[in-house]
Amino acid sequence: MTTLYALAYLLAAILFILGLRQLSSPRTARNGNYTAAAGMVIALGATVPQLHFTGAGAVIVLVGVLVGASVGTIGARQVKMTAIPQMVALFNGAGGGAAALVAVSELLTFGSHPPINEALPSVFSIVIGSVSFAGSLVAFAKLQELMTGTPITYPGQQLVNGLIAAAIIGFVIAVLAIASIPFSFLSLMVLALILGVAFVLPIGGADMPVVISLLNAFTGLAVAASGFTLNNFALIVAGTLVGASGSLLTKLMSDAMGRSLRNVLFGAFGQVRTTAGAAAGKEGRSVRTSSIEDLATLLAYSRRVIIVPGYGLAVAQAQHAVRELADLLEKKGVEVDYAIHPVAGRMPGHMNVLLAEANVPYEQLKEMDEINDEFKDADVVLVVGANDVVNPAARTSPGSPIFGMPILNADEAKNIVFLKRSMRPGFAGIDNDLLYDPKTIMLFGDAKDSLTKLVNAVKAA
Amino acid sequence: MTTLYALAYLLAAILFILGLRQLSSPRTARNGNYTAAAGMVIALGATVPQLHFTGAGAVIVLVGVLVGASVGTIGARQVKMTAIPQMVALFNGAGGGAAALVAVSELLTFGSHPPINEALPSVFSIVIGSVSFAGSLVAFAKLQELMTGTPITYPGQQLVNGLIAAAIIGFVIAVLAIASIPFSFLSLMVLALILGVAFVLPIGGADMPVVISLLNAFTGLAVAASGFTLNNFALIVAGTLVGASGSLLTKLMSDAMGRSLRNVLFGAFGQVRTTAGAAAGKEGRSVRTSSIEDLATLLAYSRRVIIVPGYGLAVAQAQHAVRELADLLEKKGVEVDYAIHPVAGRMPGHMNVLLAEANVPYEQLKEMDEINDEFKDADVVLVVGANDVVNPAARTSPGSPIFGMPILNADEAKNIVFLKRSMRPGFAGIDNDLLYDPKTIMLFGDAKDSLTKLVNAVKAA
Amino acid sequence: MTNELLNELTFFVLAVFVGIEVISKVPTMLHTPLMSGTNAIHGIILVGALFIAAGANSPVTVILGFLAVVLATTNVVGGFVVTDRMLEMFKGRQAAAKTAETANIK
Amino acid sequence: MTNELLNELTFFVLAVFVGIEVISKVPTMLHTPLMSGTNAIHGIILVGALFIAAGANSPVTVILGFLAVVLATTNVVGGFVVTDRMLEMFKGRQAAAKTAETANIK
Ligand SMILES: NC(=O)c1ccc[n+]([C@@H]2O[C@H](COP(=O)([O-])OP(=O)(O)OC[C@H]3O[C@@H](n4cnc5c(N)ncnc54)[C@H](OP(=O)(O)O)[C@@H]3O)[C@@H](O)[C@H]2O)c1
Ligand SMILES: NC(=O)c1ccc[n+]([C@@H]2O[C@H](COP(=O)([O-])OP(=O)(O)OC[C@H]3O[C@@H](n4cnc5c(N)ncnc54)[C@H](OP(=O)(O)O)[C@@H]3O)[C@@H](O)[C@H]2O)c1
Repeated sequence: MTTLYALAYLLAAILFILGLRQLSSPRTARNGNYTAAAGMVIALGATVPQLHFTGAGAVIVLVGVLVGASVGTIGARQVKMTAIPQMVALFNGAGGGAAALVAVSELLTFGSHPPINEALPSVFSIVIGSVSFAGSLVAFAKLQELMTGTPITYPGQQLVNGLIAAAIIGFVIAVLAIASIPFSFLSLMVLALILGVAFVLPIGGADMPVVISLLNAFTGLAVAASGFTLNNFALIVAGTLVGASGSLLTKLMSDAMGRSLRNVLFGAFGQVRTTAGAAAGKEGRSVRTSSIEDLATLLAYSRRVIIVPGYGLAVAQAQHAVRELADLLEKKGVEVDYAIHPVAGRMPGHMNVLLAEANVPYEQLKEMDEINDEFKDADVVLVVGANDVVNPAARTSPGSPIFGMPILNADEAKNIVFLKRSMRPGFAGIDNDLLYDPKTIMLFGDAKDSLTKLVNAVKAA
Repeated sequence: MTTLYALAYLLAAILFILGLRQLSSPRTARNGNYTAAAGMVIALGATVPQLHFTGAGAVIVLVGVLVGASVGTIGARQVKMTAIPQMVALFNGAGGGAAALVAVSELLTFGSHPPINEALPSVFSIVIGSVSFAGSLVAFAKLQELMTGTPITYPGQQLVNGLIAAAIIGFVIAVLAIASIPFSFLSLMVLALILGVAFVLPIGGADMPVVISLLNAFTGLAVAASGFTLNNFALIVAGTLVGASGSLLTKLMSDAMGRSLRNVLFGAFGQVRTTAGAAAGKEGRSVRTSSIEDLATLLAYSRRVIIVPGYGLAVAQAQHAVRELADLLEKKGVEVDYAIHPVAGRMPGHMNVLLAEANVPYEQLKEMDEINDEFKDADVVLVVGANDVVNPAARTSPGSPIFGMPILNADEAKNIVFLKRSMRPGFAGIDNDLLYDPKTIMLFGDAKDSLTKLVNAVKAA
Repeated sequence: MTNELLNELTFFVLAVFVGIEVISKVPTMLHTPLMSGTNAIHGIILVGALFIAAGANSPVTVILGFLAVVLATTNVVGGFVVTDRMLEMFKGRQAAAKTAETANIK
Repeated sequence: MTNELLNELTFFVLAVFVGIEVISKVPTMLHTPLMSGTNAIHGIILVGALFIAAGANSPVTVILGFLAVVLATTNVVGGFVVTDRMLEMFKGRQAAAKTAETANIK
């Protein structure tokens, strides 16, 4: 019988690996998720017959699963596409919390002098799981705008964080070397929760996807550690897979943004953001605006229009409005394409998902490499709530934080139209000279409003 | 102590994996080989203290290691670069043979009714190891031209091979289910040796690299199986790594040649090679030749020359002569590049290795994708012992065996010069229309002779 | 070191390599779904939570067990469902493209 | 199925994935050195051959053991040396390129 369970866990691990492989390619990604889910069903199916229920145990398992499944399903189904990162953060935090609680329960059963090979992974799981839990909640709060998205820093912050970490190490030693008593490992948990909060507070809201990915890897490692405590193969392998792949993914994500992971996590310390200063310094320069009607005429009589969607489009939920405008223009014989920058928006693939949701046909979505040579032939580039991804400073100003990042060549088009609310810079906090370009027309206002007005004006044109 | 050995084996496995990773990238490949070798040293170092020597045992281990190490070192050091595939075949066969012998020894110690979980991997190892041993020897013989390189087929061959396979299955069942006696498993070994020979005979000499790669994967699996018998972690993981990566590599190799693995292994059955017919059909057409002096003038007064090396260059050992000619032309102000087709020669990377050996500077070697657009600007393309890799039929004749294979655009150059011995086709056995092109000049003769003559003529020009 | 621990260590090491290699060539577009998918996989902690909760026999373990099961189940179920929703969009895209093609043929 | 066999099976499965993933993006140019390098790695069968040969106590096992040790050692030593020779060429190439550069600077 145990052999059967072990084989089931092995099968589950194989399915997880195959699922991950499929998830790495667009064509098979959705199947990959099913494959992994099948692995999960098998692992759980092999677990249930191994359980010895107490009366209370049966009740809490039943109720717990029902509650968890409902919360998970409803949360996952209701969430808006733009809010997916914070939803993932919540789910990830839940996993981290569960890992910490499992480890606490295990330590309770071991008595005050557990063997080191059980106690060590347990305290690891408590610390890492709790950091992941608390950190994920802060990430959620930042993204959901329950709190400010700007980095929260204060003098002496690094010292405070250092002290928390030192206290954690002290308690770890206490549990392992002196006595594993509830006071010690509960203190450990509380301190780790505080550390989790302190870790994420100084990181800006826009960097949250990277942080969530890192915490995701943390949870994986905590789960693997629980596997060592429980001597459970499935937990070890699945947790390690997530820990390893999640770490690499975190690196790939910060690479895609043209930044180092170090800079993402600790950039707020000792570095003054230049947002305000840079924006102020250029106040003297003038920009060109235009009436909605003139813009509509320009668009309607163009041969070729390229739309560059960015973070502001997501915020304004303007994807359907932008599609309406594009459809209208196409009916008038204008050739319309969307140029998707790899890190447009606030999470990788953000724009692809949003535009797909708005049913924009696949062929109209062009990756950066594919379309960058075509901007020079475009009559109008319509930049909707994007900024950094078209900032020529990435090519021209070696001092700029985004220098070296490949950008969309919007500046090569005959006309550039920006739909944004103000002259404020984008995520990178640096001014964009393209806004002041003689070829550029600004249309201030919320992206969705502006687009709706444009649609009406084009209809009239 | 056993823990220490186990950790050493684990470390060895990690080093093997890291070594393989490094081997997959040109920059780190050589270090990768050292990394893997370090893993081997650690695994062997952890093995020696575990051995319990009998008197005879000590002697044969000492002598055996000395003999093997000498043979291996001398063989590996003396072999010419062109002969590397057959050398690898020999070493691979040695590994397969060793795996089979280890399995036979194990079966001898188990008595006539071994537990199935020991006997099954043993017989697997005997069969696969022996096939690999015998098959590698045949591959060696074919490549070393100890026997004909053309596929050896006869009527009823598939039936005979089927019968051998059936007999093997019969003996496997006998060993596992009836009695594990020396007669049975020695018969098994003999039959597997015969199967190995029969398997490789009908495969053409030019396909040997793929076959060797496949047999390499076989040996890996045989070693892994021995690991199951001996309950040795290092053997299981290292063998499996080779088995898995080798299988994929085999597929990648046949892909690079534009053929399916099935076609490589079983293509000779039921398929008539069209070599003779095709060559004969075009006899009426005329080709252009020229004097050495005229050719030398053409080359010396060109602005740009591209050299396309192929299998014939390897056979003629003309790499140094070709370099001499190129250096001479460069001194005269001609821009010279080498265009390397991925499957030029008879093993992947063949041309790179040969030209590197002749000290051709790195920047002059251009991969196909890099140089294909530049042929149209070349005054002369010098095709040295190559044929299929410049055959336009790959682009134009849907019926051709190489149709769809990407080729070098030599036909776009202003002049094309072929250095080969005759009008005979290349490896694919199909005629090359480019030989009859009005822009083409044929210089018949051994590549090295022709080049030496050209060098002298260019010096005089 | 026990034999068991050794084996577990080995599983860990091999899984690290598998995890890293499998991811090493994923396009940016898929970063978010991949993060979400792996997030669902570590919901396997539910297996551990079930062992704890099923055997709960004191008020403390009942509370711990209950919370662990709720959190872990949320992780698993929510993780897979939200990943599927994201990937549905991608599929929808290709389906949309197909519909568009069929429309063109008419 | 014994516990030991189960663990071995697991090692096998994980190693299959590692083996496949590690190779999946190797350039054509390196196919031959890679084949040769993996060929050297399966020379680990020498570990098995040593166990057999060291304990040899009959004419048959002496012969089998001796042959196995000779063959396996040839595989290991020859495999690594020939791979290194091949890769030396590649390195030589870059070194040659460097020398050429230095020469240009003069
Ligand atoms: N995709 C990822 O994975 C990822 C992850 C983290 C960070 N990032 C970073 O995010 C940036 C992405 O560039 P991006 O060009 O997409 O965005 P961006 O540079 O952040 O610019 C977005 C612009 O949208 C405007 N906006 C905001 N709300 C709006 C609304 N309701 N209506 C109209 N406009 C609105 C803002 O200007 P106003 O305030 O004037 O309206 C802002 O300038 C890059 O710097 C990238 O490195 C990306
Ligand atoms: N690289 C690999 O991994 C690999 C592996 C297996 C198969 N292949 C196959 O091998 C072919 C490679 O194409 P390729 O263009 O390099 O070679 P090829 O098409 O086989 O042509 C080689 C030519 O060299 C000539 N030749 C032979 N000995 C010569 C000598 N001593 N002096 C001068 N010329 C000589 C031959 O013509 P004469 O007889 O008239 O002299 C022959 O036409 C492809 O079809 C490929 O699929 C490649």
